[in-house]
Amino acid sequence: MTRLVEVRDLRIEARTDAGRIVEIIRGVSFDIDEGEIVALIGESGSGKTTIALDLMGYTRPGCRVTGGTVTLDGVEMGALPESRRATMRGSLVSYVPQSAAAAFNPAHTIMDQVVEVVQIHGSMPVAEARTRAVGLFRALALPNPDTIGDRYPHQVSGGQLQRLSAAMALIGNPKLVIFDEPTTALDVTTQVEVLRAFKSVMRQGGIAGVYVSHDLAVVAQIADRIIVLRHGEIQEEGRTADILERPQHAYTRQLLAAFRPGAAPRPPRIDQDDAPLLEVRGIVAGYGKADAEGLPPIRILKDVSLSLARGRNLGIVGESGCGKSTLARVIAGILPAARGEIVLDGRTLAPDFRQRRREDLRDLQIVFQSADTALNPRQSISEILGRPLAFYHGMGGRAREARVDQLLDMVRLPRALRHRRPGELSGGQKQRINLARALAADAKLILCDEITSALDTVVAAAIIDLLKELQRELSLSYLFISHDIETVRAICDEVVVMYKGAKVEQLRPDVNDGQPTQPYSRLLFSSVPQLRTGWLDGLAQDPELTRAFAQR
Amino acid sequence: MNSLILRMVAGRLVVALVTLLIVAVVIFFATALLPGDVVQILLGQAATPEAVKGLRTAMHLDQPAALRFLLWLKNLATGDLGVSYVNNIPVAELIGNRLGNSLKLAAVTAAISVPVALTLGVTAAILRGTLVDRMIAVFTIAVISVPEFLVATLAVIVFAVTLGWLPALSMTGDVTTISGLLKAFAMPVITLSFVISAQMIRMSRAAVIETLNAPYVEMALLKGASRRRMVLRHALPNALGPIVNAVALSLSYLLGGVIIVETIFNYPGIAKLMLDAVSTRDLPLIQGCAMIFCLAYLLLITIADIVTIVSNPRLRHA
Amino acid sequence: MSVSLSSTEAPRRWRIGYRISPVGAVAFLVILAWAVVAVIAPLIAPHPVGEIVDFDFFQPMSAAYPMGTDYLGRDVLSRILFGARYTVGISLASVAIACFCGVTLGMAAAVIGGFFDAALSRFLDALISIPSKIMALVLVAAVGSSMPVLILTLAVIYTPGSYRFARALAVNVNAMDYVTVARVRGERLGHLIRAEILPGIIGPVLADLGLRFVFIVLLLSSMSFLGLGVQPPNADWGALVKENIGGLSLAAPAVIFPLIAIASLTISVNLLIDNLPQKIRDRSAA
Amino acid sequence: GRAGAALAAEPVKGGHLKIAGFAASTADTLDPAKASNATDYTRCCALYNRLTFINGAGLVTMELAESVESTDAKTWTVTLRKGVTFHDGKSLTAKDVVFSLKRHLDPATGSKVATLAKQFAEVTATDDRTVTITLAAANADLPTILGLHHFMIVADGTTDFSKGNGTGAFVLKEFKPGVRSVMARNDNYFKKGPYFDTFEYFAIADEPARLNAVLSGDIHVGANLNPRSLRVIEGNPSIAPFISKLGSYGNFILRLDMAPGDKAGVAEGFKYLVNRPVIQKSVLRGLAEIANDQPIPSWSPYYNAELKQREFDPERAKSLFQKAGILGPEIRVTVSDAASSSADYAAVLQQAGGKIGLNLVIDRVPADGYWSNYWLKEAFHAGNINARPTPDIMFSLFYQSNAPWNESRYKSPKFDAMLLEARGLLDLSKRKQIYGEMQAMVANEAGTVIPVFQSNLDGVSPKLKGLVANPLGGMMGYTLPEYTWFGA
Ligand SMILES: Nc1ncnc2c1ncn2[C@@H]1O[C@H](COP(=O)(O)OP(=O)(O)OP(=O)(O)O)[C@@H](O)[C@H]1O
Ligand SMILES: Nc1ncnc2c1ncn2[C@@H]1O[C@H](COP(=O)(O)OP(=O)(O)OP(=O)(O)O)[C@@H](O)[C@H]1O
Ligand SMILES: [Mg+2]
Ligand SMILES: [Mg+2]
Repeated sequence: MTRLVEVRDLRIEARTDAGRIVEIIRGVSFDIDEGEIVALIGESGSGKTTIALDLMGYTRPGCRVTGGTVTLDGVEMGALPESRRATMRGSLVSYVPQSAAAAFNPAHTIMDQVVEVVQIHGSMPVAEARTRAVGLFRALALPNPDTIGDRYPHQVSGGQLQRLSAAMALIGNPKLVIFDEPTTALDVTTQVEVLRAFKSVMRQGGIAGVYVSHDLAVVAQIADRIIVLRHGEIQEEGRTADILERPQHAYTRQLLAAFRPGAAPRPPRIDQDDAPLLEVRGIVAGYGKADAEGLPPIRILKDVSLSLARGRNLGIVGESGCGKSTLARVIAGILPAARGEIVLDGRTLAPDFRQRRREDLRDLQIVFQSADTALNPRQSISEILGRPLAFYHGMGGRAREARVDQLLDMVRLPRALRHRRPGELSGGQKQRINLARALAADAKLILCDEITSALDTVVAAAIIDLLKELQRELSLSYLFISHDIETVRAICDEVVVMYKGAKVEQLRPDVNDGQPTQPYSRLLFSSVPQLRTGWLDGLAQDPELTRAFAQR
Repeated sequence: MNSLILRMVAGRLVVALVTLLIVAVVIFFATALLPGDVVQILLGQAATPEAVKGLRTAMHLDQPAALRFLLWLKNLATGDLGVSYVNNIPVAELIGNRLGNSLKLAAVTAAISVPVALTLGVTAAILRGTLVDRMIAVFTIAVISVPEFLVATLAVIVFAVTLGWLPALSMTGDVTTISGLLKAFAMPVITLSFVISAQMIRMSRAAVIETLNAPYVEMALLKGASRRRMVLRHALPNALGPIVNAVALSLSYLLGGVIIVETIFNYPGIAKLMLDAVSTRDLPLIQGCAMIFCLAYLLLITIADIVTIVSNPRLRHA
Repeated sequence: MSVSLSSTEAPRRWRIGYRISPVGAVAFLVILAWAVVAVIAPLIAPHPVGEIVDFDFFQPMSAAYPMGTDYLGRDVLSRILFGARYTVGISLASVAIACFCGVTLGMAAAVIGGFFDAALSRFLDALISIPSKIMALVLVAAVGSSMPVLILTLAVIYTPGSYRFARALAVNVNAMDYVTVARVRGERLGHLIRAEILPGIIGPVLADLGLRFVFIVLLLSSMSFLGLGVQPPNADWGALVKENIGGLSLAAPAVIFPLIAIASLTISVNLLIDNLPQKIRDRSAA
Repeated sequence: GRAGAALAAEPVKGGHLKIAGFAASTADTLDPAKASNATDYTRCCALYNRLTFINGAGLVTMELAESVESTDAKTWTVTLRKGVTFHDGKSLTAKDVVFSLKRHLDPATGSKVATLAKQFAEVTATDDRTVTITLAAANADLPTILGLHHFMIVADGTTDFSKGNGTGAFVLKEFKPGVRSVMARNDNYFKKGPYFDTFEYFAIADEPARLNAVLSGDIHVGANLNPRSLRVIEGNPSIAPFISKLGSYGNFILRLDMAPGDKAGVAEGFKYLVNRPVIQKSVLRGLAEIANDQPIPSWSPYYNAELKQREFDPERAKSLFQKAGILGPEIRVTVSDAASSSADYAAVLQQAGGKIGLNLVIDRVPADGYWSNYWLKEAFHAGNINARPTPDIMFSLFYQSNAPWNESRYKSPKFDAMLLEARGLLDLSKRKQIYGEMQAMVANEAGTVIPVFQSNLDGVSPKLKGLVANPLGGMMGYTLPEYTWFGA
């Protein structure tokens, strides 16, 4: 096996706008052989994305390489002129960005962007690239693989976009693919298919990979080796099985321990007779200009009803693209429902948030799935977090500053971050800011759309603990949208399983011990990856079920 | 998508008519507010009260203004722009010829300056912060800081008087050869390009820079795109809305705003016609010219608006 | 070495709280110098603005008349110094008004949308379609000529363009998720346009402002020829160029120096805009 | 000298003459009655003829008329020249003359000389070649009046003037108002000439552009150049100056019926305060003659040379103003680009005023509409008067008590009586004496301050021969196309 990547004593630092130096990567060295898949795991903000990008000879604005070398396929990237680097990017090494939402150009169709790599490098005829792209779409379990490429980025769901960006990276037949958290927005069933697709494509092409992830179970399935990072330094490195089964470093052990918090059963309901905080009845909603009956041409939600009691949590799980985010947007009033009723705290809310009262808006906060697009890139973190404080609570001056610091502490972020802009944060850091902003409102109900998907196990566990603690203190309620079924089960009193815009079933801990009965739910639950190498390869799903639900 | 644009164009057409009507009313009454009327101005120093009264009656101007306006509107509905008060020539005839000239000049200027300006603007954006960028900035501002009449006069002094390469005047009426036409157009086109390019250069630079920071441009870089491709294919389409608006605003100047160029190069265009009409209070002619300008402007900005929407799928599918 | 450098530099920057580029600083100084000149012109001008100091005209530069004399034999230097009041003052005031109104309305139209947007857009389209000559003449006839009227006229003439451009920019920003987040928070129009939209369009908007400033400086002189503007014997710089245009073929300083004055001001304004001081967010000690 | 040399050379036929005037607009007309500026006059002079012609020396000669005679200055007999035809082939008859003269009385014509024409009590065709004009009152100047541009002879019954059907030296080929006109030589012309094959006229409103067009050889005549351009012209072999002394002037008008002009001594004070040499040298660059607050120039046969020239005397002005009590408060003078150079005149006045404590504020108003809205209306404002061929016309238009354009509202029954008396006199020396006295009255009593008479500067190609200045206006009284030719 020949060596593909050689990283030696890499040092990268960032400069804040006051000229203060922040060391991001402090002397990292590792190698990757051809066809080998190496996972980078570690704390959110530890420098995984930074290293991954540097493998492509690129550092984000504000950062610069201060030492060390990166050698890719025998050439030292740092010594190359920009034009030569450009010829390598996409053809030799390609990248699946952490935030797919931000990586797609809103002005072009998805297909145009997927085949662009091939166009740039002229490595294959465009027509052939399109066929190949459709093949990849199918392999990645995307719905309507033949036509999804004609849509624009804002017309597909978060998870769909993520898979599309993976297709974009794989289409050019590179020697090395860098996956930066490529399955964070995927439900487990889809994830299984996607991982399989990754593995087969990479095995066929002898493609090496760097797989950045915090999901240890996924890493266990796909990686040959694991590198554990923290604070910009390598903590431990070794074969996947070794790391997972015999971790040496204390931090690695911590990471593993935090994986999948035991589903501590929630105390039984005491306030059974309490009026529900949120009731959603018969929601029909979708996209496009409404027809004569007021119904949208693209109907996403088909008669969804659910209810949530005060101080309780409701989880929503379901396939990527089934309408979870749409449901959250409908409840928040961003996408007014065509039919149905939303009742919060006994009051019927107007379908459009513009007609809602200010208190209602405060009481119901939504955390957008994509933190990248939901944070104003022009505002500093303290402005972003300070605004709801000033707006809802009239906080100003020192009080507000102090509360901002508190919020940062709560989401486990250093206070020094407050001066930065979203562009200067890591993916997981942005996600936490996004959550902290919703917390700042002191709402009664928070709609959490994938709020831990970009977080390592330790931080994610801390965030979950935080949410629980807040709930205990303030009797908050959460509507918890996530693909991470274990986490959902860990904190939710009830779980709604959705499929193609409809509620399949509502799982309650007191019914059937919280186990699913519907076939789709069973498939979903059985697809949760295990922290065991080879689980994926050995996974034998009920063929009948898979067939039934493969027509997405 | 096509149906959306059709719907929008249709809607705009209706709105444009309303806008035109508003403009007509406003201009009519603004002109009425102007001191002096056509008769006084025609008679000039000879405007004794009885002479004024006599001529007014003879020209049927003693009817109430509102009635004359309605009459004018009625004729307009049948496509008749009326007859000039001053020389009894149909307004359409007066405008027709000169509008053609103006459009010719505008088209040539636009054809040259729009691509050049956008190229310069985008180049400046690509090379932001470099010496080239700064040079382009200083140069464009310096160029528009020089008043138009000075650029024109200087061009005449250099190219016509001193070097004798080009004619000092651009009367294209007698020009028959292509090279003659080129010569006649050269100086007005250059002068006008100087005037309108700056806005396009600066605005396209600013708009492109704004989008160059977007993460999808970074992604394009990671796909191996050249700087050119990043700017042209990824940044530019997202900056198109503001850019076409800047272009539309710049081009709208080419009809009504070219008065100085028309005067100095003696080019018989519509801007001077309008000015004449205002100074003689020739209401039908003022209205006619104003309608043309307004129409041209509405046309340009409607195109700009459509491009804005078409270039942004989020708006297009809204 | 680099450590010591950054540690000596850093505190000074923090005190100001802004990072200033040298180009921007020079541009700012030029503008400031002209503003000062505008105020103290009577004290420093060697001659009264209307005084015919020499029977000859278009005199070259000399010790007595450092910038020569104009078409009437008046001292060009003095006229430029006095002209600064009008060019700097009126232009800055009207461009500020035009851009403030245009940009605010443009953002508001983009955010509110619907009927408000359509009505405002059409209204301003109609406004822009009224020839500025008619507008200026009507205004002089109706309210007479005075500085406020002049400033307002110039502002009115340039507001629609500013509006269009700002609206086109704001429409794109308005489609972003973070604006939706702010709206869902219940934010009012004022905050939406100031904090969410404006920062995203400020670059192009300022560039637009810089250009409009140049246009206004030049338009000002046409206004005086329409009788709405600076009254003789005073003249703004554009008018100085215009009245001395006859000296162009004689390469008279009387036409060149006002031009240099205009260019120095307009280029400075635009360079300052391109190199505005940057507020430093990170105030924490290293 | 110039004129003599030009006359000596033998005219050559041929060539295409290009002239650029200073103004053209849609108001351009080929109707002589409506003609209002150099553009119209030049075209009309090429297309039509007058009964009489005022030559370079200011003397009346005959053109279409063979003779214009009267014994009492009241009834005049005009005998027409034989063999004159219009461009359309019709020959000239008395009917055409009657039609052409009577038109001015109809308000619908919009004639510029309706006031002058009012004295035509009767105009009749005695026979084919004789016209009898009976005046309301005796007027010895009728032959001169008939030499005015507006009294050009058009064909009987003409209503559409866009064809330019006259008896003149050129035949119209193309006419686009505000754009240009092209004419060709009239080969049936009753006089010698013209010499050019064709002649094109248009306007370049921008003065530097007009000058540059002559310099670059694009045109042969650039009319009405700025005196300041003399410096460029003089050093340049491709252009020659053509200067015409005219009786036109720019003035300041103090209405005697409004403050501050209604106070005794104020108008007189301004007459002392205006620094004529500065205006002559600085504003008009020497292309001017110092005037003496009265409208008759020194080259007029009626000029009163005895009248003492008023000098610049600010101290005297100061004491007059002090007496009138106008020092201190703001005094507004309305000027405009419509009255050419008036802002500069005012600047000179303001500067002198500032030294004696006069707070003169200049109010520049739009050129657009100046004549109908400000002129004659403001208390203190600028005017601009074109030369008139006789003192009678001048005085009756601007100084007679009930004159329509009595700028300063000068009212003097004595003056009115003298005007009437002189008008009827056929005796030249007697008229000269009365007019001389009237000049003194205007200079001392009227509210008009007339600093200088302006000369006209045309820039012409050195090729152009046969130029003779004419007091009626620049470009040889606008007849340049007919009388000049291209030399070698
Ligand atoms: N421009 C910048 N200025 C200062 N610090 C920066 C800048 N860009 C990134 N950082 C910091 O660098 C660190 C590494 O960022 P990176 O994106 O590589 O983290 P990551 O390991 O990918 O984290 P995550 O899992 O959350 O995506 C973070 O702590 C981040 O805050
Ligand atoms: N603006 C739009 N126009 C048309 N279709 C859209 C639009 N936005 C989303 N969709 C479609 O609606 C469906 C539901 O999207 P939604 O974002 O609610 O999915 P999701 O359940 O949140 O999925 P994920 O887990 O991948 O985020 C998807 O199939 C998506 O393609
Ligand atoms: Mg990352
Ligand atoms: Mg989603």
